[in-house]
Order: sequence, then C-alpha cells, then structure tokens
Amino acid sequence: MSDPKAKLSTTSTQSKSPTSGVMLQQVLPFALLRGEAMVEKPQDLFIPPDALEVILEMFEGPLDLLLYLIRKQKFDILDLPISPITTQYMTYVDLMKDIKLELAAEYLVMAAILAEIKSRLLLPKQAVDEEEGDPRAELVRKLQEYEVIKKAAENLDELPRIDRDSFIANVDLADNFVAPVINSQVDLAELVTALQGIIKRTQAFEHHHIQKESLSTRERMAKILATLKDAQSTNSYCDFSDLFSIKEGRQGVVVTFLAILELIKESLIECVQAKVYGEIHVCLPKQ
Amino acid sequence: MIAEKIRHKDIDDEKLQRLVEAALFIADKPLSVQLLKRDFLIEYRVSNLRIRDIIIAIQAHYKGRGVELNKVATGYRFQTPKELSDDLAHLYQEKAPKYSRAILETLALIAYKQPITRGEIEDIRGVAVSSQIIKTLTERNWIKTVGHKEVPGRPVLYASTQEFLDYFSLTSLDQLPALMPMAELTD
Amino acid sequence: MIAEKIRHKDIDDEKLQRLVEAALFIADKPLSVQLLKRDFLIEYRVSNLRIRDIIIAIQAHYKGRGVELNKVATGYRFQTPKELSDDLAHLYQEKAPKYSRAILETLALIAYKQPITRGEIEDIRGVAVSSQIIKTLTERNWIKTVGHKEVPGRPVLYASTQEFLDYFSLTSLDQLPALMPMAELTD
Repeated sequence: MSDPKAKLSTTSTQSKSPTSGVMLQQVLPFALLRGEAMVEKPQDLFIPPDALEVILEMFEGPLDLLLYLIRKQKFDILDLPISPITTQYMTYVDLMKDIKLELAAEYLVMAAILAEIKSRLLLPKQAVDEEEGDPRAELVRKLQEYEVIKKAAENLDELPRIDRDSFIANVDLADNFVAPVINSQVDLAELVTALQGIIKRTQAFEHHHIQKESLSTRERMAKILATLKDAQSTNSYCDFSDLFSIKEGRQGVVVTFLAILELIKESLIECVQAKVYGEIHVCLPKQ
Repeated sequence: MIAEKIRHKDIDDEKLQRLVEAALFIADKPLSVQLLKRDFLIEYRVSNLRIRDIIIAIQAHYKGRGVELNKVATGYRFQTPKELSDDLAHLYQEKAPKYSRAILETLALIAYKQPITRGEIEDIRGVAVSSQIIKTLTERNWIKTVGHKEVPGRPVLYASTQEFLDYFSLTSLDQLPALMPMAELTD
Repeated sequence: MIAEKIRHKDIDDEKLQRLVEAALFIADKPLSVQLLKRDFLIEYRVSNLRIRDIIIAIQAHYKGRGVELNKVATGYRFQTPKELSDDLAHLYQEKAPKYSRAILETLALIAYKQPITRGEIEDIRGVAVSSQIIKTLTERNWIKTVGHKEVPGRPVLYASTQEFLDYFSLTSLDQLPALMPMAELTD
C-alpha cells in the first residue's frame, strides 16, 4: 500500500488534500478534521499534521493497524472490545481515504469482518451456535500470530548486521603474488583436426610431404639441430660420427643419415672436412 | 579439472597458523575447515582436528584486538567486534542498506516458519506480499525455494539460506531470537 | 557529508590501537594517518605522532603472522606476507582460455613439419602467425628454437620438444597419428 510519492512533506500534504490545510494549523488535527460528528477520537493522535500521512502509511496492513489501536488504547487483546475498536478502525480507514492514501483492499475486507463480528455479538446468546464459540476468536488468533511475527521482525532488525554493526576484514595479497594459470588441455585428436583443417584449406600443403614415415626423419633433424646449437654455444663442433648412435641399430643410422641429408639440402647445416680423409665436422652455418 | 594432488607435505603449527590466518583474511567468504583444506592446504597433510585447534588459537590471539575471528553458518571470518560498532559505523551509515518492515516481516516469517508459501505469509501478515519483496530477498541470497506444497496450485515453498545466517552473524537457525510467547485464549 | 565534529574525546592507547587496526582491516584502500584521523578518529583528540606510534606497534605485533601491515605510497594497508604467496596461490588459479584454432594449427605444423620457420608456417596457413602464438607455445614448453635457416633474414627454426611428446604420451614423433590416406598426400 505504500506510495513512494506520498512521503513526509509539507507541500505535498497541502496540495494533496483540501483538509490538510486546516490540519497544518492545528494541534489536534484529527478532532477538527472529523468535527463534532466524531464520537470517539483516538487518544494518541498528538501528531504533527504533516506527519500524519507518513504515520498512516506506516501501517503494514489492517492487522498492523488493529494491533496499533489495541496497544495504544491498552485494550486486552484476549477480550477484544469489538465495538470501540471497530469505530476507531473505521475512523482511520476514512482518514486514509480522505488524504487519498492508496488503500489496500485488505483494509476494507477487515472492516467487513469487524462489522460481522460486531453484529454476531449483538445476537442473543442462545442464537449463537454453541459450536462456533466466541466470534472474535479467529480475529484474536490472527492478531496474536501477527504480533509475534511483527516482534520477530523487529528483533531481526536489531541483530548485528554486516556493513551496519560489523564490518568484514579484507586484506590484499602480497605484491609478489601471481595467480597461477592452469593451462588449457589439448588432445591429440584436436591437433590432427587442426592439421586436416589446413590441408583442406590450402592446395599448397599437398606439395609438402607429410607422412608418417618422414616424421622420424623430421624429429631427428630437429634433434641434430639442437645438438649443433649446443655445440655452437660452447664454441665446439660435432664430428659427423658423433651424430650416430650404434645402439639405435641399422634403422636409426638410416634415419640419422636421411636427416643429415635433408638438413644439408635445406642449408640448415654445414659439413666441413678439414683435411682429406679427415673427420667431417658438422656445424650450423656460419653467420 | 585440477588433478587431485596428494597431500604429502608436512607443515609445522607455526606455518599452518600463518597460512590459515592469511587465508581467512583474503577469502571473500567465510571459510569452513573443509574449504580451508581444499583451497589452501591441498599440498599438506593436516587433519581437521588440527585445523580446528589452529582456529581456536587464532581466535584466542585476536581477543580484544581490532578484528575477531567469528564462526558463522558457512565458516569462519574476521570481522570487527561489536564494541567498535559505534566508532566505525558512522562512516558507513549511509552505505548500510535499510530494509522495510514489509521485507523484514516476510523474512522473519520465512526464517521462523520455513518452509512456507507466499499465500501463508500473506495470510499471517494480512496483506499481499509484493513480487518485489520476494525478488529482493532472493537476490540477496537470503531465501530460496525448496519445493512445492502439495495443495491446489502447488505453490512454491520458501526457506532461508546459509547466507542469511552469515549476514546476521549466526551459525544456525537456533540462534535466532526466541519468538514471543502467545497468550492462550481461554473461554 | 559528515558535519565536522570537535575532536574532544580522549582515547586510551589500547582502544586507539583496536580502532586503528579495525579501520585498516575494513578500509578498501590504504589509509594514511590523515585519512585515519578524518574518517575513523574524528571524535577523538589524538596527535599524528600518536597514531604513528600505534601503527608501529601494530606492525610489530603482526611480524611473522598471516598478515602484515605495510606502508605503500598512499598509506598503510594489511597484506599477506610475500613468503605465503605460493601457498595462497591455489585459490586463485586462473583457467587459461581454450587454445584457438590458430594456435593448434601452428603447433600441428611445427610438430609434423619440424624444423620449420615462422614464414613457412605462414605460407602454409595463408595467414600471419602472431608473436603471441609463438610465445604461448614456447611458454608451454611445447616448441623450441633449434637454429636458423640459411636464407635471407636467417629466420628461426622451430621444433617440438620432449615436453610436447610427454604431454601427448608419445615416445617419439613417429607415434603422431598418420594424417590422411597416403594417396591424398602424395602428388
């Protein structure tokens, strides 16, 4: 039922209701508003006029308003005096309507309930079905139940809250902190798919011999280059024979030999023979 | 995703205490013993009991200091003690969110009467519960749906969350203030 | 925003230390002595010198613990000690994005056509190979340079590494899958 525009403000109150102009100048606006016609006036409405709207808006609903009336008048909730409560309730509801507060339908439903209880209480005792018991019972139970929750909400509001009553410590990481990166995973199939993608895209690729058989040669080529790079960095060189390993057998020797031939063909290495029939030195090309 | 590493390294109490303390300070949420083990101590061989002892030692160490180590629903976290609230709060007063009575009453009903349907909340409060209220509470992660009530229309049932407890620095629902007793209606 | 209040209240050292410590822990930025005074100690009569002494006391207190109070350009802030960075790193692991097609194609070409220059890769792929790709593959230890090709510009030659083979559980390049039916590959 809350209307955000209907906030506490002198100007809005004035402009909203023709009666509020009167209210503003009076200490007891409620009595004046209702005039002599009013039989019972709430005892507690010593409220600054411009606050009236806000106060009325504060009610969370008909149960809340009823509870407010009961507590202010110090009525016994278990022995609810229906007649005066109904009168006061209606006064407030009319007032809400007067200052054009958006009135939730629940308020009118409650008014009807109160009127009904009142009428049943007026019936002679015998006419009331014994089974039904006190016609107020259901309303009283609801009021009590609501009051429990209203109080629980108030208690909840008072619990220490983060960022209001307590603040959470936050500490920065050290300047040298580096978040480690988890490498993403690749499987062999993806690698093959990537290469097949290239093959499909480009004709040029077909001129390159890529086949299983040549891979051992290619691998050996890379190994030889790495060996020669190491040798170069220590200013030494490799003997041709050092590149072969007897342990690899005939197959290995052939692969190494093919790799060396391929490297020479592609000018990736140089073979130097210092003297006739001397050892052949293998090295990376001089700059 | 991350290959489970074997907890093999030993760690002495001093190092363990430093590490647990640091972890609790930098984490952006409360840390349970399980979380501490999983996220910060994965390489070390350390028992839950030992971690709990270390936490008790840290709690003792921070008694009377500028922050204290509190246990809340989802774990432990460092926060400022009650005694400093007034001195610290004025700076943050404007930032502290305020909640309407409608929100607090709805939240109270869900916390105390869970699981509960929106219809049941409306029944007790005597007014409609706006969707905005449910949305706000859901977005704050204070309430969640926990199923449907087997009545016509199968309305959604709401319950409170661990984050709700964390926010109010509670460890469990038992710690909520007791409901006021209802006077018995006698006839 | 906050009206300037008169600094009139006295505060003892213990309370001052608690308050300064709490402020430093909850602030979202480093705090200078001035900021501490303005934002957290406005109600108290306390000198800069006293605040500085308190800060020194706090720094001493946190020596060797899970956090330390450091002075940075704009003030003081709590940070985890450098020594703990490795242990704390677990929580903050970042997952690298999945490798792009460009990276996979480059890697495949280096694996199957090694040794190969960047220019040759570009020729085959028909697009430029960014330095970032080479960097990523080098950092991953999957490729290495094995020399220069003796053509103008002496471009670097790339080959795959032992780590590359290990990663794919291969003992040698022979074990790389054959690409296509041979007919398609021969001209």
